Amino acid sequence: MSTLALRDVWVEYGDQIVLERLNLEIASGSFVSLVGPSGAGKSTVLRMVLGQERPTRGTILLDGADMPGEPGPDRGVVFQRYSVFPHLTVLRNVLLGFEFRGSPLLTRLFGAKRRAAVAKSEELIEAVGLSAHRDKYPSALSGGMQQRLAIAQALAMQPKVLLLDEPFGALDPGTRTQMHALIKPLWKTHGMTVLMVTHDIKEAFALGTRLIALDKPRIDPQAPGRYGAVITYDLDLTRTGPVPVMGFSKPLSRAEDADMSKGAQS
Amino acid sequence: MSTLALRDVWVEYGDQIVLERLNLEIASGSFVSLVGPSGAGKSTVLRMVLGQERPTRGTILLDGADMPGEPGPDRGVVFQRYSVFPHLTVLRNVLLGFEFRGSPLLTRLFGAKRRAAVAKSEELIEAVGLSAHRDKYPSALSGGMQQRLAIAQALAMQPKVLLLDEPFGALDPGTRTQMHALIKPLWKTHGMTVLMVTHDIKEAFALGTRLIALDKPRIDPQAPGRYGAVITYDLDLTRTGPVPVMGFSKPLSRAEDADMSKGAQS
Amino acid sequence: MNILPGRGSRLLLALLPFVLIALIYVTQSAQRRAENPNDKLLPPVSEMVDAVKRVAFEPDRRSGEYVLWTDTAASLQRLALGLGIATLIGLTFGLAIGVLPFVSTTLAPLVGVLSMIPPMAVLPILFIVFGLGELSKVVLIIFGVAPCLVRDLAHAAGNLPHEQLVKAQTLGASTWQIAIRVVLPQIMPRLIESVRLMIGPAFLFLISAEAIAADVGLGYRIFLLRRYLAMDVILPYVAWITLLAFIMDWVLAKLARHYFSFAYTVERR
Amino acid sequence: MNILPGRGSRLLLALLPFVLIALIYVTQSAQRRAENPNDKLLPPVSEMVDAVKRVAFEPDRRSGEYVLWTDTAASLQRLALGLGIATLIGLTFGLAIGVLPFVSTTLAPLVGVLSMIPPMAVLPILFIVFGLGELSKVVLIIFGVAPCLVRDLAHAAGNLPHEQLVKAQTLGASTWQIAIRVVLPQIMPRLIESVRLMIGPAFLFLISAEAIAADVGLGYRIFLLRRYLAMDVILPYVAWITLLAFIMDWVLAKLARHYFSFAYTVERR
Amino acid sequence: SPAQAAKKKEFNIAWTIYVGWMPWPYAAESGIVKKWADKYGLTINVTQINDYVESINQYTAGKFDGVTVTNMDTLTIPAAGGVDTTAIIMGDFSNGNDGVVLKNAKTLADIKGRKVNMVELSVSHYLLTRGLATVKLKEKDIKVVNTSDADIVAAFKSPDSTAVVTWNPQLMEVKGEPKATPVFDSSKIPGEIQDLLVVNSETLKDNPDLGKALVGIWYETIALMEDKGDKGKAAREAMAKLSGTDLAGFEAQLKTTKMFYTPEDAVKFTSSAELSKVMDLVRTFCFEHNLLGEKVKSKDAIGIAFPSGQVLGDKKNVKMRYDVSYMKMAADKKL
Ligand SMILES: Nc1ncnc2c1ncn2[C@@H]1O[C@H](COP(=O)(O)OP(=O)(O)OP(=O)(O)O)[C@@H](O)[C@H]1O
Ligand SMILES: Nc1ncnc2c1ncn2[C@@H]1O[C@H](COP(=O)(O)OP(=O)(O)OP(=O)(O)O)[C@@H](O)[C@H]1O
Ligand SMILES: [Mg+2]
Ligand SMILES: [Mg+2]
Repeated sequence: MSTLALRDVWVEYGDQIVLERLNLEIASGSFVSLVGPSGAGKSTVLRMVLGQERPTRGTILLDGADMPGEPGPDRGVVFQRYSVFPHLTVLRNVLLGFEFRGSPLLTRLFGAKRRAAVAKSEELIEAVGLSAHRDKYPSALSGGMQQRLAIAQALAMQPKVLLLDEPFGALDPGTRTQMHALIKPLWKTHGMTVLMVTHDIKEAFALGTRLIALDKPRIDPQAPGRYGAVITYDLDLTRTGPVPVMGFSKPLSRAEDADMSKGAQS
Repeated sequence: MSTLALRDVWVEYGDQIVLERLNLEIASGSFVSLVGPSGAGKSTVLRMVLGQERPTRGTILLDGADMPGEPGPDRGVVFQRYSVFPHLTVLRNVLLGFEFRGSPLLTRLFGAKRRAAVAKSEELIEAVGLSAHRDKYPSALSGGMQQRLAIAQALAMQPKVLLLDEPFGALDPGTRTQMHALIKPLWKTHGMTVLMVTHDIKEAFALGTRLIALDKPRIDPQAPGRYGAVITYDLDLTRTGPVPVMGFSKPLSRAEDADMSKGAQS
Repeated sequence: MNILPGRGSRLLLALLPFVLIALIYVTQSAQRRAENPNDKLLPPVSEMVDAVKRVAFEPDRRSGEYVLWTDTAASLQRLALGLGIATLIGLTFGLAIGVLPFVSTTLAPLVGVLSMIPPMAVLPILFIVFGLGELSKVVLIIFGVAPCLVRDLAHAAGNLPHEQLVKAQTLGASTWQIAIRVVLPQIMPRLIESVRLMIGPAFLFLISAEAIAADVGLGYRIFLLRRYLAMDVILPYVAWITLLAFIMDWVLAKLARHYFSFAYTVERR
Repeated sequence: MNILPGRGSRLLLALLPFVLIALIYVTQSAQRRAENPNDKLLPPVSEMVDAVKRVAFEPDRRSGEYVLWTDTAASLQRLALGLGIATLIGLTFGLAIGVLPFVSTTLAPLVGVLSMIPPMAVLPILFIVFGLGELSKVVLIIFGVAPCLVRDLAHAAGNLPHEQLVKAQTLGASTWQIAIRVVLPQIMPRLIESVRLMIGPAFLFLISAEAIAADVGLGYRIFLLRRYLAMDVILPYVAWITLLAFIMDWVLAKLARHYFSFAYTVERR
Repeated sequence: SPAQAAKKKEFNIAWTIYVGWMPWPYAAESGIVKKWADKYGLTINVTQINDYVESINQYTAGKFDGVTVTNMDTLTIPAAGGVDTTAIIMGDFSNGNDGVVLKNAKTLADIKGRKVNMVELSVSHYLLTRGLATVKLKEKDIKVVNTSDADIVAAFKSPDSTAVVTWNPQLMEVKGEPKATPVFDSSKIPGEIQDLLVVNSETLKDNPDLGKALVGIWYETIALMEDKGDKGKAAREAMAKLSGTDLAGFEAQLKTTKMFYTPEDAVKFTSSAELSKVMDLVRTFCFEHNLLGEKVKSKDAIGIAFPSGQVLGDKKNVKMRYDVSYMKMAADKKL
């Protein structure tokens, strides 16, 4: 449904080059895990795909056309830092998306429509285990609870592309497993394209159909901002055969990387 | 150097009981890993030990005396949400602690004193891998970089008690290992008492000398706030013999729990 | 730093400066009276009480009205209208400027300039455009208060974390929806805060307007009585205005804390 | 919502409302002149230019002074003093009230009440206490502006995330150190923002003070000429005041963005 | 404070802009004040206050030793406020400087039912009631809207305003409006609105030199003002400038002001029996409008002393005095 392509994308902040010559083609319906050391530029990639930030150079295409410059309902997001609305209770945070869609002017639902939206919201809240905290404001939630709320909020809208920035980082293993169980069927049935940043390699392998690692291959000690991060690994996790492990697949050389992107363009 | 004791501590927010009858004795110099599901009250325990929050009932003792009601330089902290100062650059964030200590009035260091403080700060910044970002404001740092900055900041002061709330949650495995390597010798040489919340069981075992699990043993579906969390596991990780694994040790019954605390008090 | 005074000592502490001021007044007043038994500048409290009785509870000799109450009614009506409209303007324009870059480039400089024009100095023009009646008084309040509100709210709206707006867009929100469901409720506490800060200036403009042309109102009375330095009435009037303003301030503060409790979590420590 | 107008169209858009206002003025002025050739209310631009030439570039025949400049110098000096002292008061008291619960309980109610007293109504007392010289004018500005600043800054200081204060305490900070190293730098942007919002009111108080007792100053001149409805001088004076205020506003905005860039990351989107 | 009056050397006199008081700033500027002050070994500061009422209030509160003021306001503000006040200079009386102007009207009677913009409880108010009496109208027949003197010209521009009472220079501006008709002015009640220089009686008693110096200053200055030659023109031009107008405007205002250029004239007017009749009219108005104080039960509560020794009202509570002795010294060239 929605193929995402990054073509020769560079991101620079002042002197510092964050991302260098990024070429990436993400097929519709794939679940891409994005890993890499802290500060490599993972969140930056997500922000660009979201439309929140523009690359310094290069283009981003959605289904072959230029990416709309603004974030829209086709792309859902869970930010690294909890981004729920502080002025709304848990239920209303989830409900808000339904209200945006169902009532363009008033942004308020009534009667049957509202009941349906509330039911769906409550289902999701139940799924992320926040039923008991339905009427709390985010400030009264623990860190992990806020993260779960953000997940419920993003999932409620069933976007075509879902961008997750360490969505389960603040969750204990048990809750994390619940979340996996929640997100996987949703992804499968709705054919979403998911791009997830994670630091948990096991999680990256367990959920993803593809794993992409970002890293700085070169560092100039005199000018640490001189070189940016590139894609150092790009693994297809769907192929049959033994599950590939990090060490097994050899890193892409920069030349290969360039070739690959050429191939994709042609 | 600093024994910490929680005696029959309850925490309630309105109707909701968060922590129930918490009894805990933490020996000086121990490294306690605190685990538990999201929302169990781990951060709340930390906030209480910090002096930021007061228990609804019960007392907290430091070295047998009532805990000072205010946070002080004896207790360092890395909050769950990055709590660096947004108006200071990376270097100045770390330097600030030295300035607080070295210059009560102006809070500015000069000459040799300043050079020494800067040197120490830079050492720590180097250790958390932020040298290249010395002069950036926190808003220009990635999530994990902010977390590392907070760690450097807290470690700089070498507090007697160090409270860590998911300090490595936003870090990739590589950086995480570096952080472990940084914190472990510091803890050992300075005899700090460390209380660390983590969701990574491996980390909890690898670093801790003791593991405490918080959880709600009972849930009343009609009134989810009715029962609070208690200590469900309390493992000594220093004893010789095979490393204990979660499943192996049987959970403490509530009666035993009470007994244990009695024993500790006598 | 975290030493919180107890409940009882709290009240005492809060009253302390007022008691001090009252003491200074009483001694100064007594001293002036000792020098000139007819001194009007700082009348003793007893005379002020008499004066209040007269204006509040005895009908005026000439008009038969209870002066204080008719003045208060007239002034409060003007103030409510002026402040109300200014609030509406502040909210809508502040929101628009804060949310829409397009509106911001067009209107922000204008508002910046408008907020700097001293309204008193262009009164003649206001008179011609809005006449001499109630309208011009209300307009003066609006003119004095609204630009400040617009600027403050535009600033508040513009300062919301960008992530929130992006998030709302990903949830399918239109600009309009973001404005009313994301930005508006979050700047409401600031609006109330700003309006609270503007109560003082609003009264100031009201009084100035009433001093310029009026036949009833708190400001009218004060300036009329100033003609013969009747401080025994003026001071109670000033106190009364201050009390009214303080009550409005307090009510707004309570309202904000009640309806927008999410914004006051920091205070709960 | 994120459609940002380009550089060129930006300037055009910003100028648009001003051009409109100028147009309305010119047509209205011409119309009034057509009806009454002696109309003084809306003089044509040419007359205002003449007037400006007279007051700004021709020495006064008697005193040899250039009226506009001596007025401006006198007023700016008063304003700078008043606004400067008010800012200092706002900062120290705002900080103290925001950081120390003890000071807060003692002073916050007082400041709340003070900010509600309309200064104009107690002018006679102010003049008695502070004399009729420069001091009373400066005091009026302080009296009018400082309580607002104190309240706003106390609010800003009190609204800092509690975690930051705790964090500073764990780093060994005393209350004093927290105040100057953690709270102060973070409320500085808000201080500048507040002072910017207060430039308008400060000018207002200045003009009012000068209208009552002065023999030089922008406000003095305006009130002197108001009796004759000499709008050909008054309007350029008003425009000049507005320009001065606007420049101050602009300079403060730039200063804030330069020295406290950390507070303006949201704006950079 | 006034009650602490004792021998002192430095004195403060406040003045406000009005055609009859413009000699004061001119005297200060041209050194006449210093000359006379030096002669008596005094320092006299002449301070401008922009707001007329504020200047009287400040005098009443003790900030000034003397002030320029009308007879009516002397009675209602300092005298009613217990500050014993002596008028030592009778400068002029308004002879058309205060007036009633209507839009779309022919006579004062047309004012019936209109809203009248004026400074309430001022000499304008007094003038209006005196005028209303001549056309058999009562104050009830009109509605008074208190309007600040600085804004009255602008107010009259508004279609809402169809009647104003004011003084110069505003009066001239108001008369210049299209469709404006002056229907009554102070030339119809000559001598009732007097412009004085008053000083605190106790200060004066303790420091008679102050009175002498002030009178000396005054008559030297207005002699210049009257001068038909270049010196006089220059003086009048300076005064015009100081009051914010030009020579023509200033001279037009002078035309409607009956200046007492010589001390002889002033003494004669002040000593005449007419004055007590005038003051009776004035105090009656003041009493009826509560201007003598809310608790005052009769217009006799405050005593007004005249040069003849006659006292109007309470002899034990004389708070306003007309004193011609200093002007006489000037007339006799004894200064
Ligand atoms: N506004 C900015 N100004 C300057 N540099 C920035 C800015 N935002 C991000 N950076 C830099 O860009 C780099 C990448 O940041 P990004 O947030 O994408 O990292 P990340 O891969 O998400 O790291 P983490 O795992 O720690 O979240 C960092 O080095 C950071 O310093
Ligand atoms: N201010 C508050 N008002 C009401 N309830 C609160 C407040 N703060 C925390 N809580 C509740 O206390 C419980 C424990 O919160 P806490 O932050 O200690 O959890 P936690 O164990 O740290 O969870 P996580 O792993 O998600 O961070 C939560 O259920 C939360 O809803
Ligand atoms: Mg990131
Ligand atoms: Mg937590």
